[in-house]
Amino acid sequence: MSVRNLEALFAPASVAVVGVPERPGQVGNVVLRNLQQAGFQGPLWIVDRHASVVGGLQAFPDVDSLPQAPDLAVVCTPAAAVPSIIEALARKGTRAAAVITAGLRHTPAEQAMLAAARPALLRILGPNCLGVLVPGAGLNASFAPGNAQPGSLAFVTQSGALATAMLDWANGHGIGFSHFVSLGDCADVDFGDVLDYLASDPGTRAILMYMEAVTQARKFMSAARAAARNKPVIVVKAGRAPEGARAAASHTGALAGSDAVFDAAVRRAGMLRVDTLEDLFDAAQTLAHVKAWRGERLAILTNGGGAGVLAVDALMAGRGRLAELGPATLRALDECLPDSWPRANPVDIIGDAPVARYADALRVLLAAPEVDGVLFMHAPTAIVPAAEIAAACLPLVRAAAKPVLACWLGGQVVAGARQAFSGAGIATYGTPERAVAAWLQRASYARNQEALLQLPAAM
Amino acid sequence: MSVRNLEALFAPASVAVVGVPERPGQVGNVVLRNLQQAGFQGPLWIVDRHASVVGGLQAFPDVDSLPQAPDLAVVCTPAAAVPSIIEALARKGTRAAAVITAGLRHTPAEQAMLAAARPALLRILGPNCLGVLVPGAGLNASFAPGNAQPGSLAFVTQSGALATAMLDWANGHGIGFSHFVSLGDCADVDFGDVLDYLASDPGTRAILMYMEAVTQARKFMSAARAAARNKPVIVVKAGRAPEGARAAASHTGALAGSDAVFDAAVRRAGMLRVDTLEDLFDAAQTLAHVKAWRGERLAILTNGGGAGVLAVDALMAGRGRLAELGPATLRALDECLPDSWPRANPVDIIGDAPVARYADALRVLLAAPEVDGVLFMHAPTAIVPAAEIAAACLPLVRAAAKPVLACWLGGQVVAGARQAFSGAGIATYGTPERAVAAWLQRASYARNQEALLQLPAAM
Amino acid sequence: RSQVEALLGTARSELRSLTERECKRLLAAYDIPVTRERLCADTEAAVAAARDIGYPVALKIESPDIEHKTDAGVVRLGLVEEAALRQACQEVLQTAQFIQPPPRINGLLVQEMSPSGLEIVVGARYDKQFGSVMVIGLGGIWVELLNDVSVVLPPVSTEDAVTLLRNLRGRRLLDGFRGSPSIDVSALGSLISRISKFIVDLGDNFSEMDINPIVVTGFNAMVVDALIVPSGLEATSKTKG
Amino acid sequence: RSQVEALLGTARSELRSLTERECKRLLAAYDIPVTRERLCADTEAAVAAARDIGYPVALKIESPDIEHKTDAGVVRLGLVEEAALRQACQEVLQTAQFIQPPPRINGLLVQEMSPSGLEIVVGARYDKQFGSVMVIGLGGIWVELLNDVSVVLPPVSTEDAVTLLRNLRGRRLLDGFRGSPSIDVSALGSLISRISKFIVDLGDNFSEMDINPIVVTGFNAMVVDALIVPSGLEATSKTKG
Ligand SMILES: CC(C)(COP(=O)(O)OP(=O)(O)OC[C@H]1O[C@@H](n2cnc3c(N)ncnc32)[C@H](O)[C@@H]1OP(=O)(O)O)[C@@H](O)C(=O)NCCC(=O)NCCS
Ligand SMILES: CC(C)(COP(=O)(O)OP(=O)(O)OC[C@H]1O[C@@H](n2cnc3c(N)ncnc32)[C@H](O)[C@@H]1OP(=O)(O)O)[C@@H](O)C(=O)NCCC(=O)NCCS
Ligand SMILES: [Ca+2]
Ligand SMILES: [Ca+2]
Repeated sequence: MSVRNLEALFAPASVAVVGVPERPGQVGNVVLRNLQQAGFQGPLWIVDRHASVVGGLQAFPDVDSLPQAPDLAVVCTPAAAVPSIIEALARKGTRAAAVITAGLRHTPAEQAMLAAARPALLRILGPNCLGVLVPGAGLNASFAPGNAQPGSLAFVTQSGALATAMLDWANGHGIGFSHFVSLGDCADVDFGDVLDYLASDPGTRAILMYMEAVTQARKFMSAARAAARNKPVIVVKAGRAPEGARAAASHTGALAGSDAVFDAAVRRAGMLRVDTLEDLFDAAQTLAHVKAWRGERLAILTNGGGAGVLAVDALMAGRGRLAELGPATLRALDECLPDSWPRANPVDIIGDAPVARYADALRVLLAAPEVDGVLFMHAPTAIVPAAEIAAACLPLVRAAAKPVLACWLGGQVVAGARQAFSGAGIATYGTPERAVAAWLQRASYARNQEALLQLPAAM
Repeated sequence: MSVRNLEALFAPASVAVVGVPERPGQVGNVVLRNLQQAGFQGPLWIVDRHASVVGGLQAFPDVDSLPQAPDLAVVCTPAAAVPSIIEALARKGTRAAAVITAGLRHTPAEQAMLAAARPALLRILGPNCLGVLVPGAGLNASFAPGNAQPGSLAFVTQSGALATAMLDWANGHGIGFSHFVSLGDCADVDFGDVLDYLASDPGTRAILMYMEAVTQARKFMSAARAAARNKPVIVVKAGRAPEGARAAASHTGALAGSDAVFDAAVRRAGMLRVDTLEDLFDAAQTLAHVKAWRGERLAILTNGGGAGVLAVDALMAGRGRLAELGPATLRALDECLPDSWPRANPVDIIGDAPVARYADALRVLLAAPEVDGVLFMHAPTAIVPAAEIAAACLPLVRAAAKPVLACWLGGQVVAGARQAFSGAGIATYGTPERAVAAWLQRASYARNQEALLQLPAAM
Repeated sequence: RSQVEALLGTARSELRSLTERECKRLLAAYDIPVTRERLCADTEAAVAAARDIGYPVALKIESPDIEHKTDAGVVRLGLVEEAALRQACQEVLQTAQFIQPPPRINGLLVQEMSPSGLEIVVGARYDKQFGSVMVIGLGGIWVELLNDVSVVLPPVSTEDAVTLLRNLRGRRLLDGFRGSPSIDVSALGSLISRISKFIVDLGDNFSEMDINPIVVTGFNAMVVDALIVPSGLEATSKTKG
Repeated sequence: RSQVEALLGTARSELRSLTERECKRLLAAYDIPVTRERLCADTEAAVAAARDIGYPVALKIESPDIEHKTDAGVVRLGLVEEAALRQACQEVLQTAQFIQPPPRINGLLVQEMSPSGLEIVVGARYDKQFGSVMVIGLGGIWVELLNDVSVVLPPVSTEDAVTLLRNLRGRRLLDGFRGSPSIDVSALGSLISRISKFIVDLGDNFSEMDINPIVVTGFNAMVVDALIVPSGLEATSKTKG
């Protein structure tokens, strides 16, 4: 149905919660508290048939009694009451409702709800959803057990259960969101709509999605293509395995399309598909940080052969490409490395490397035309503090025309170096495998983007 | 050469450091400080040709002047001096030396060093190693930038660079070690020797190895078989990819054997091979925590369909087996689950599950004969605090005859539940994928162990 | 395009798939090389056709009602001379008589024998969600046992098609394996690109399409068999004979 | 065992691999079914042998100096009657004369033709680090193009061998594919287990062994060709003809 009235959902001027039990922990009560604690600035009303006072607010007995139409209503009543509430909201002039209530899917009540919403173009998020969070706007219209931090990633999910887990996990990892949207049953608002909206939102740097079943594939595809032209769109889609698809079917009530077709669609739309929720955030980091893509040939710089071997193993397992160093590059490296260096990629600068050796070798690789990108790895030694290495190399990495990924192996000892790099916008990983996985994702994203750009925009 | 004199390496009564510069940060200086800070109880001497005072100790000018033979000597002098120092140590009666010095491989000095050690059966760790840590004995005879925490895992590595990174990482994750051994060039002490020693060490619950090249394969195999009969032996071997093998070869100076042959050897010896260093510790957890193995058929209990689908995807991708629930089990689950449950494995107990529903469903699955193990998953909801669910289910899991793996999705909100489970010795993971990977590892380990037990012990 | 729609419309109204010959006629219009062949009313006409086409030939019954001709026993391959052809005509006509329910028979299809070579399969189906979906793979066990295919939304450029071929597990076959000559991969890519345009033009008029095999020998490629099922009808199986 | 060592010792001293026939004799001693065959001095003896073995037969030159017989052009398969056999004898003897340097020729090997069936390959090599290593796979492209093999240290039990077969990517071939009959997998497993014991008994006396193919049809399995390279010698290539 397009982005119509979605601004009421994502940037409401006023909010009402409908169905607010007094007992803390019940859904409507949690939603109210979340709204209050997140510091929503506009008018906030509550509606409940018991005219109780909750969270310092006096409940209105019904929607009709509200002093004004709320932009957004969060509906937390039992299923039977939902259609009439939506009808009253539509009549009042509300433009969006997040329906938390479960159990409406494929019921006459669902149809009645949609029928009541349609004439007024009232948009419905859910039912059966966690709600929506827009931390930058102080909006937490959800019953999540906590708030989100502001940030520039949008996360859109079909699974409410995973939504809560993701939010909690992201908070622990300091990851913030521009929008955090739980779609639930997708009775009205679906991936296509939200993609359309987020594509042109300047506060959203990348769009991450967790999908279980595709609804309205055409609309989704054209929204995805448009969004992917503007910013990275990364998707985890459950149901890779045939058995997984079956489980998704019984969960979402939708027959999952063939997984290979979905893969093809992702490629065609210039999105990136990854396998796990952790990959989703790694990918967001990689796609956002890394410089303009030049090609797949990766050079690996390491102070320990072991880490180099692990990186190469991972690169080969993913059918990636190791740069073959040319004679000029080898000669240049001979100048700055001890005689015992292996004269091949990975470039092992040897465990006793002083700061200058890191910088010199890095400079050579950044200048080498046969190298498209560099994986910079360091394992802690007692010889030189990691922070000094980071300080010496950071200016080079920043000034480089080609992408550099960093892998600071270890924990406390390299925390400062890691911080310095990621703070400067360099994609930084904890293990060789994760860094290589990110490079492979980047390569596959580049291929998909290329395919997208070849396509006429209208298709 | 067997375990002869290895107790002098791992449980020395006295230690000397040879080559101790005054300047902090230089290798011998760091080793001395590590020994002092770790609280080694026995006599500690230093030897240096400059009769300096370092760390409060007066240096002896040479080995001969030492008041007594140290059990263990840590040699940190330049390469040229190593053979004569070893000769002096051997003469004095020292039984083990950790030679940190690099650059000896394939040199006449290496041969001279070994020749000097042999008559006295002085064992040499390294050269080109980080040293050895036995935290339970207050021994940190290494130049690692920090100490290890005591624990029951032994970690043996060929790569010094990764050793430092692992140690740092493990410290950050609260993982402790019984022994932390950097083998370096394996001129004398190698994997076979250390396996022999650790196999019968009661303080070591599992042995983790990072290998780059196999040396003395026969000895290694018989040690591995013997060790794997006693406790889990888990190995990461770099060089899976042909290109990786090449990098390993140029790093270690040894031609890596064919990777598939190594795989076959691991299976034959009843060990477990994993792909990454992170997997190594996950596997150690899994193999240590999980109850007696019954078979591969996994039941998945989840309060969110999404997590269930992700788990099934991972299980199918790894060619694992999903338990097929029989009619009796389905009927028993019907009794305790809402009508809308999908009546299949994964058992989705639905997002609004109260505490009792978790416990009831878990009870049914633990009793089902067609289920060999259970993956218990929970994504946070606002309905019930995770801690209450953990409290209700923990007694069931503890009493269960079959293995249960837990996956508490999220971060802060489930930290207490996660803590309660892992504290009680239940294998606990942060994502469905990791939990399933652990189950698959467990299955493959069980197969390897079975193969081992079929073999006559002598083979 | 209009030809495509017309033919598929007719077939749909007759509740049948396109015959092999109809498919090839459509493909030929897209510059896609197909086997030379001629529909013949009787044995004499078949003999004459074989003389024009040149031995060896293949012989098939053409019937809108027989989708799996090899299974039905109405295909004879590698007929090297007239006598063999005459006998084959007799046999297939007789076999066809015993099929129940009695199929409509358009005649005898006499067909150029393709040389043996690398077999490529290009399939497509119309997905309710994503529209036309194209599948590219190597024939025989590669497709049937190993599911060694690339799936893509058409159209694809020649370059894309080459990449898709190179992504197959059996990709080494493209470069000649065990003495067989390597093939002209970019010519094959261009052929696949043309097929992809054909699939786009099919629009939503079809439910399944199966070009199996395309036989590739060195610099030549030729469609040997093809099947198109109009929309609204389901193919009884994905393979055909 | 002593027979094994003696034969390999002889071969090593002569700087050659075991001939196909020698390999099969050793295998037969382990209850491993091999093709019936007879070494013949001349064409007449070959004709007599073929009469005993029964047509069709295969004909090969036996020479300790020709490892790749098919490549050398001294193999003829599927000879259905005496005339064909006679002609084949002439041809291979003539071809052998042109090989440089002139190979020693033991005679003409007349051999039972195996029926066509599923081809299994069992190989082994003596690894300097881990000792005997055994490789089990499906013949043809499966081994050569897909590296679809299980690697294991011998010996293996029948049960293990079945598991290893079932782990192959082409495992569906074991259950009959496209109309070919399914095979007796546990009988095959037992055969492979016996081969594994043979490999163990080879000890460090060999460097490479290649049983390729074992042809399996329904309930029968038969070693059709085999090669063993004594230790100290390297096979010129891993496949042989
Ligand atoms: C929506 C839901 C949470 C309601 O459950 P509940 O809070 O136990 O239900 P209640 O019966 O207490 O109703 C909630 C409140 O709405 C009020 N209410 C009911 N009908 C009403 C109406 N027509 N107008 C106003 N208020 C109404 C009730 O009075 C009650 O408040 P009270 O406690 O002050 O009486 C529940 O039906 C549900 O769907 N749960 C699942 C939610 C979920 O998992 N969503 C997906 C997450 S991913
Ligand atoms: C061993 C190594 C660290 C020595 O480097 P260094 O400390 O810079 O070398 P120095 O020349 O300063 O020698 C160290 C000390 O040994 C002393 N020394 C040298 N020969 C000696 C001898 N025969 N007896 C006693 N002391 C001796 C020196 O006097 C010096 O102490 P000082 O500073 O008081 O003079 C270095 O050669 C090396 O191998 N580095 C790599 C280590 C490594 O990476 N190992 C693998 C890790 S995984
Ligand atoms: Ca209530
Ligand atoms: Ca010094």
